Amino acid sequence: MARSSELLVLPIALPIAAAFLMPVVANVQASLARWLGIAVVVAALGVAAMLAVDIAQSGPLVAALGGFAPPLGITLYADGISITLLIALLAGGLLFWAASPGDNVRSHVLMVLLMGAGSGLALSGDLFNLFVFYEITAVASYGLVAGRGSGAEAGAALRYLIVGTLGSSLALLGIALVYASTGTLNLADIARLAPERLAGVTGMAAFLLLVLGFGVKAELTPVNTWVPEVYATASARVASLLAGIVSKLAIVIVMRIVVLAFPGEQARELLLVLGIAGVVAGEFAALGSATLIQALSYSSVSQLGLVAIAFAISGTAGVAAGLALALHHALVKPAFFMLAANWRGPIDGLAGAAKATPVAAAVFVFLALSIVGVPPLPGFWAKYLLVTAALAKASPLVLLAIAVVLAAVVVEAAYMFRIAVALYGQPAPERSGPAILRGDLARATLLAAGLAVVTLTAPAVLDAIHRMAAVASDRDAYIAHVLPERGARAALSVSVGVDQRTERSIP
Amino acid sequence: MTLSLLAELIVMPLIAFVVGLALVLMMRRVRARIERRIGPPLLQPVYDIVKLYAKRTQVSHGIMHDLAIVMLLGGITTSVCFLPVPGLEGLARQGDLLTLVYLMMVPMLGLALGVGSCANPNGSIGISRALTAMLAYDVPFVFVVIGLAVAYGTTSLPEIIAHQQSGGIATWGAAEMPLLAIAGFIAMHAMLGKEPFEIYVAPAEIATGPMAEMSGKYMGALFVMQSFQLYTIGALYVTMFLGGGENWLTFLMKLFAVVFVSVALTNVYGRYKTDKVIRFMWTWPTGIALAGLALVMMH
Amino acid sequence: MVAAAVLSVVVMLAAAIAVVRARNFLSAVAALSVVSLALSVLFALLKAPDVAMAEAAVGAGLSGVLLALAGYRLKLIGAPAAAHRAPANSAAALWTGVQPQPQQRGGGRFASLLFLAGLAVLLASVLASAPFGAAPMQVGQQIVAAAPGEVGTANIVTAVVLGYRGFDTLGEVTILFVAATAAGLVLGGAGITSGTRIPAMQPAGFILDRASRLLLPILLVLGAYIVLHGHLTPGGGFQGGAILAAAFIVPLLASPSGPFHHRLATFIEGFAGAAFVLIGLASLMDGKAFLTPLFGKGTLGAFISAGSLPLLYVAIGLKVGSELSGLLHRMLSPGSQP
Amino acid sequence: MTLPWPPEFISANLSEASLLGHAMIAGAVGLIVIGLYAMVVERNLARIILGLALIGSGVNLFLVAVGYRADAAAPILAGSMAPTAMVDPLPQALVLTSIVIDVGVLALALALAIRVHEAFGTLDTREVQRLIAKAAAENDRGSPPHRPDQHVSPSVARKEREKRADIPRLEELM
Amino acid sequence: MSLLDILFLGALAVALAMALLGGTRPAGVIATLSYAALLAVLALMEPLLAQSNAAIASSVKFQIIGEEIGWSMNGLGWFFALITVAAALFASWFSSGQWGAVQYDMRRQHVLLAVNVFAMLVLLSSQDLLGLFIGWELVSWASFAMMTQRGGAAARAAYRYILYALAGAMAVLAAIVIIRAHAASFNFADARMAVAALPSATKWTVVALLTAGFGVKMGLLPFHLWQAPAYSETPGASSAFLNAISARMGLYALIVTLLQVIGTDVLTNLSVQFIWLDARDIIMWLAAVTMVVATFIALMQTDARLLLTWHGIGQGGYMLLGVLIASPLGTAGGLMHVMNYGIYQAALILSVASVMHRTGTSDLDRLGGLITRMPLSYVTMLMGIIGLAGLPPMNGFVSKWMIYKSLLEGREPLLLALAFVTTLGTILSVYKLIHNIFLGQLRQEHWEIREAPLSMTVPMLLLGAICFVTGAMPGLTLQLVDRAQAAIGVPLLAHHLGGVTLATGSLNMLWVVGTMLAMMGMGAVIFYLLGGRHRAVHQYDNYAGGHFLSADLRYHFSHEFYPGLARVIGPWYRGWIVRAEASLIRLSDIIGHAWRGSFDAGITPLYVMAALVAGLLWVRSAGGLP
Repeated sequence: MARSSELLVLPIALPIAAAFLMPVVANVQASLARWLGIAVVVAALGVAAMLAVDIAQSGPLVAALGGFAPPLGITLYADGISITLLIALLAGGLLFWAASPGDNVRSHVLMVLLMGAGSGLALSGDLFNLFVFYEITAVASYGLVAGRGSGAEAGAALRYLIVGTLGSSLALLGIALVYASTGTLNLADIARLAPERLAGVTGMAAFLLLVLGFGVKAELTPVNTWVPEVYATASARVASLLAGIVSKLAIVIVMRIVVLAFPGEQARELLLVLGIAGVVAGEFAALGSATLIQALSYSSVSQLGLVAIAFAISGTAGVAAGLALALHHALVKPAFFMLAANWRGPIDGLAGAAKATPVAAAVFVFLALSIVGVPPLPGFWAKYLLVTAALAKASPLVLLAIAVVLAAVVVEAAYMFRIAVALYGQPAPERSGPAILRGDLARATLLAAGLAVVTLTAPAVLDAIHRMAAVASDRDAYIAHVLPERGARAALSVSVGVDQRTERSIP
Repeated sequence: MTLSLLAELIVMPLIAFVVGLALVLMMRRVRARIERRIGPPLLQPVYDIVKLYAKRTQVSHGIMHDLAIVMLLGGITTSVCFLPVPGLEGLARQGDLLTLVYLMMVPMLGLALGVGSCANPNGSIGISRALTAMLAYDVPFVFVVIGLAVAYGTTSLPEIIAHQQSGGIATWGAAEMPLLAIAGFIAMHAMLGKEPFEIYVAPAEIATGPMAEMSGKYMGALFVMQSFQLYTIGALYVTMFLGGGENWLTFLMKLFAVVFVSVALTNVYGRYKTDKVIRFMWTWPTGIALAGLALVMMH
Repeated sequence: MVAAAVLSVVVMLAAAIAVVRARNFLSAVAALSVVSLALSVLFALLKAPDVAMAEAAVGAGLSGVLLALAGYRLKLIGAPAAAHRAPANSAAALWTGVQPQPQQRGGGRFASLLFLAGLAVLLASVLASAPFGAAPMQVGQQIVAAAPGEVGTANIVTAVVLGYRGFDTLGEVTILFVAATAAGLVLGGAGITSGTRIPAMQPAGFILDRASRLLLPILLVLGAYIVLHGHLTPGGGFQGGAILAAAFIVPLLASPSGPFHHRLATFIEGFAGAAFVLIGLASLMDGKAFLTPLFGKGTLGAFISAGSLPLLYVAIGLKVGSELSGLLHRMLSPGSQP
Repeated sequence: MTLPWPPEFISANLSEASLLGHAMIAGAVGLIVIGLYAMVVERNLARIILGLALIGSGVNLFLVAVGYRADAAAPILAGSMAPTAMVDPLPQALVLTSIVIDVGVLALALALAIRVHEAFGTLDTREVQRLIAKAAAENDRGSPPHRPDQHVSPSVARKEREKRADIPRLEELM
Repeated sequence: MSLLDILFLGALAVALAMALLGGTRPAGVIATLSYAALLAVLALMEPLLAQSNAAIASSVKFQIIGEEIGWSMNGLGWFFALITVAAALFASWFSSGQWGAVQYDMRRQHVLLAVNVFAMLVLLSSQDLLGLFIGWELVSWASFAMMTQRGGAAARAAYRYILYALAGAMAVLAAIVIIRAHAASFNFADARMAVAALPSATKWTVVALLTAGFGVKMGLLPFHLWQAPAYSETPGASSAFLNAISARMGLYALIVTLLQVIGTDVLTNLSVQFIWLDARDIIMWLAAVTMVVATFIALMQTDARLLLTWHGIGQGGYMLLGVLIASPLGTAGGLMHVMNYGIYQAALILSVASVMHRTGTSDLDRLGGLITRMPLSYVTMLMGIIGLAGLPPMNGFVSKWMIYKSLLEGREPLLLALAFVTTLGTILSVYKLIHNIFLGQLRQEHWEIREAPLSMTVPMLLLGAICFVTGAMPGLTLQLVDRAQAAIGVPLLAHHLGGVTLATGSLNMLWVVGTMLAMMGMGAVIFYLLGGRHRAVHQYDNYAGGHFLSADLRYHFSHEFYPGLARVIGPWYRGWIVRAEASLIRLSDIIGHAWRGSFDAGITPLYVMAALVAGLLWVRSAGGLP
């Protein structure tokens, strides 16, 4: 079984290598570079699928890079959640390839790098390594948002970069504080030392900085001010990738940090406050928004707020609820953006869209029903998990969170169905409803079909999510996996032999 | 047992009709006396009805006009049947006070439908005022009925009479519940539709209101209804507050006494405006009835 | 040693304040370079020679040049901005020809100053909560002990950079590549619609032209040396690469229309990056973990030692050199080369 | 609420190491705060980018300061094999990466700033925000942004190509 | 394959059939026949439900995240299902003829009707709280779809409805999750035990949430604004269905939760500290006040459909009152009122629909005198309004009488007074309805209209006839009510065909109706035989007090029908709740605008600075000194 833990690095290394080679290949033949990029991502997806099968059978995979035993070198750790997000990222990337064939080869390079860095985010088990891949994802997304380089897109990318870089500096400061307290960067090692080293003021300050840092991409409250401007300006595919998948990677990192490094109540309280603020801000802002894209951007802020609330709840139930909400949002939001790309302009200008494109309107209503949480659609089960998980620990703040979550449903229905009613309204006599591009419609319908399949197999999917959450929320299992002979390792000062590999231990 | 009930079906209306005519005669006699004249002969009400029925030109405004009159007559006579009279209370056991209250509304609805189909705005205005007046006087009446039902613990009229007769005058409704008796009297007086609550006939303003299009046997039917109405309301008051009739003599004496007082009052007052009727009815009698109800609820 | 530290901190903070307060963008850039220099001195005092060199070469040097070129392109430096000159209300503005920065109202700035002072105190107390000078070195101690044996480099930082945390370095190189690509996309960009051609800078005088050509070989040798001795002495791929980039750019700064063959730069950049990953994959091929140092470690301190690490540093040196020079050149000449 | 100025902070022994430490932390916090001040107060995007660079340097300084050990040598084995007490090499590796990241991001920021300046002619954040919103609004009114990848009928594709003929095709330039 | 499965499959089959053949001519007939078939299946289920807690289980079961969801129909569900399918049958029968042909999209109406029926059957056979909630949401969304058919004003009314419904649903979700947190599983028995053990504060929250949640659908007081416009904007046949049964789903859910899960004993000893009211009293007073307010709002309406839908809200209050008394008489009265109301409300709505079909309007100020042209619709409306007003021959009187008696026995005089006042208000407003439409002067433009086609009048008349038959022989309905009462666990009421014999005053409708018919026969004899022959005259030939009338001057009184009453109770109509709702909407817009303003990437450094200061202060205060 040692064989597959080596493959863990491929979804990261292959795309990066291909990215380096693509400009050179492009000098030879432009479209060849694009196909190389896509081929590599498909290969990475294949590897990811293999790994998924392996993990499903026998638990998380650990790979020590450079052959150095975990606390020294960098380790990759892949459990159910990270592999699922990896597959979602790669599949989403292929589906929403943000660069069209005619574009400059650089856009394809950025896309391939986004895939590679995203895989790094999903798999890495080292705090600074996460920061590096987070930074690559950030820079790649600035490039993709800048897209064709028109004034507005460049402006939005620049303002997004300023917020992102400010966040990254804070994250780095947080990592410095964590290193100052624990002296190590490996997540398992930090988890082991966390109870006595990170519980104090330094630890909490580090957590605050890390949450603000990683919060930029995870659209958490004080640092999600870039969301409406970027999603309105960038192309729909970039917006889908950012809102749908990259934000989930970032929020899962925050979850890992909370579960492993800061298991105390104080950290969860902060995350809960940020989550509630995110939901309230997102919902109210979306209520009176003028255009569909604006409503969707604010709705994604509130959905991420919900995921943050879920992850702030200790125990497997919280993680399971958060994961369910995240995966549901990852499935629904890109489809919404595909529709929003064609339904631009003020909301009441969309009248007659249902007559012009009945399938698109039906897909919109189906997705709106799921995101509002109408049983038996998956959206309902996700919200149900959140409410039951939250209710298990009835502190006043959590009760406020439940009230906010339930009120959010009504507000969500308010703006989603204000749009739905507008879609089915009668158009002005001479104007017919807005048309929709075939490609976008196909993608939206594909995702809606995916949602339908999940609805039918809801029991199985929810059990799988529960299993993944159980693995992810178990700190001791994580430490045992990554640092198997922890006791012996600490005493032994020098590890012997260059080619010593870590056997993946059977849990 | 059904045979005696069937017999009652025939006897009760006749008694009611005869006593009703007598009451109408008394009413017109009292009015005459107050205006210092002798008043009509003994059989004047009978003559009026026969004259109206015998008219050759009978003007109808559509089938509904006719059916409404039938419904009117049917309704008033039904409510009469359910009033217990000394000796004949079998039928009264099948329905109770609540049923009776609702049965008394059926003729009102019948009259309304008939007048409506006459397509005369004066009639419609009259009916709208009649229904408003009904709403006005029924509110205190409802409190009175509830008070009574709670006090006696039953809504079956024969039981109520039995209760009142158990201890002579001391256990009469009026003695035990004076406030309810007063409020009941005011409400029932308004039910008669005479001054000061005669807003729906109002000859000066809306040309006798509902009766605008009624002539011949239609007017005759209204006369019959008036007589039945006097009898019903009088008998109901007697049953509720004056211990019903131990025998026919006492029953009739109480009946005539009640109607005499009510009729005497009508000739002294002018006419209230519509909203004045509502305001009056919803303040004084309702207040008294509520006080009575509170007293009843105490013990 | 403490006096030098306190002095350089004071200089650094003064320069930082100058960056913010400077009315003229060029003086701000200069101040920023001063901050970087003071910073590299501090790094040296903190016994981090590698970082000092990197900060000096990349921080003070390249970012200074980058900012200056950008300032030029943004018409914040030099070009007599005739069009939108606001009425110069102060002599300095008149003299430097740059309209005064539209500052916030006085009150707003005072409030933020006060607020920031509070933040400074809080931040200081939090950062001071970790004891200075007594780093727990939970992992650091093991690396210092194991590095010579396991990786065989004299410069332990290089052992960490390329050995223990080689994956980070791969990420870091990728970041530089991504930034360069994105900048290329935006600048070389298909999106250029507005035809504002910025007048090419006037060619420098004869002396500067000749002197810069003379500098080229010296810088090349220096850069190569630093790259090749990365595993022995402080410095390595990044610092050397920066110097190589400077080597190509200095003559171009002197004569902007000079030849710069982008195809070669892209070629070097691509292959150097790919080489780095391929070395990593090679160790993966024969069963070892990704990026495991290959070949024998050789004798410590010798030129040929520490297996494949020097090769990695060479790859990084070439990549950083070609990338930064390509980036600076694109900044230099508007929109001609993708 | 306790004083933000902890008492033992003042009475810390003013030994040589702790004084160096206080200087380093003062430097780091100073840089960060000044950078943040620049970003909050300034409205010109170029100046904000400078603020970013300052914050980055401040954080790097603190990161290296974390790895410092009093009276320990630099992590370079000078020929002689006897390893004396060394400073922590790990933060130095991290800062190396962080410095290169800062330069990369700085380069991209400046490229974007140039692009914004060329397109909008201004660098004031509020102006840029207004112009972005205006562009988004115009974009909304127009037909959905045309993307070549969706299968358009040949006639439409041909018409599209003529329209774009004036902009030099990038591939030819490469 | 239990009968319940057949029922579900049948409902789905109807939906499918309507989806395929909805547009064709015979669609209405097919729908009516299939609903009749469903009715037959329900009839087959009746003997199985005889025992007290018998239920017909469905073979469909779900096991999801550790929860068990199943469906089984007990007597209560069966009773409501009967009314639902019957209402659907009459609705599709009404739309099978000319009315359906002239509709904009009849296929969608048929499909949505079938989907609504299926959703209601799922709700009515829910076996546990989670199944109840899922069924509840399905019904809310199905009726939302049905309301948006006409677009424009209908879409806006439906949009307002779905927001109210979702707010209610979320309250319900909160309640069932609170219960689940303390119970072993979702099924009603465990829930009942858990609720009994809850602390009183949580009990109050659960009761408040459930009453508010399900009260929204029933239009209880603070949430009553949405129902009238939403139900009246729906096309005629569907509006009849919605009015007849859709609002009663709230009552079913309230019975299941308040009576079976929480139980009246828990409700009664949940008392408020200082005043003598307990939870049950509060809900009953809420229902009573809703009755009065809704009825007197109906009195003031000038559109026939709005008038009837406002009465729907009022009548809902009666049913809730009856059910909450929880005495055999009260529950039987409440449940019987559900059926009676369903019958005469459907008849009324269908007759208004036939008037609209012919004249094109339902505005009371633009109708009048239609009795001469549409006598059958007039007869249906007459029977309907007598039922709605609760006057003797019709069934409405029986159930109201039982509710009054139960209120009397439950010693609730003030509630009884409110009930009486509501009945009086109803009589006034229904007379205004029938007078303004059918009586008075016929308008010039309605001169040529004909009676509605047979396909519309037959179902209406049949409904009217059922009203009369179940009024005359209430025993028939009471047998069905017994099944529901047995399921609730309330002791059965001793009744016979004619009504109820109680020690404290009994009611025998056979004799009451018999006497009325006899007396009317006698009246007819007197009137027709004794009096002379009468001749009908033209509507213009009437007494105008010497005032000369020309044909074009419309000599008709219908606008502001009760001026005196309006002057007295006019000031009470200040519409506090409407203004509260409007200000809530304005407030949320303002907050929304403010939040959108805050999303500006430019001032993020300010946010970060503030967050850092706040965060670090929080860290220091919570974490103590370093």
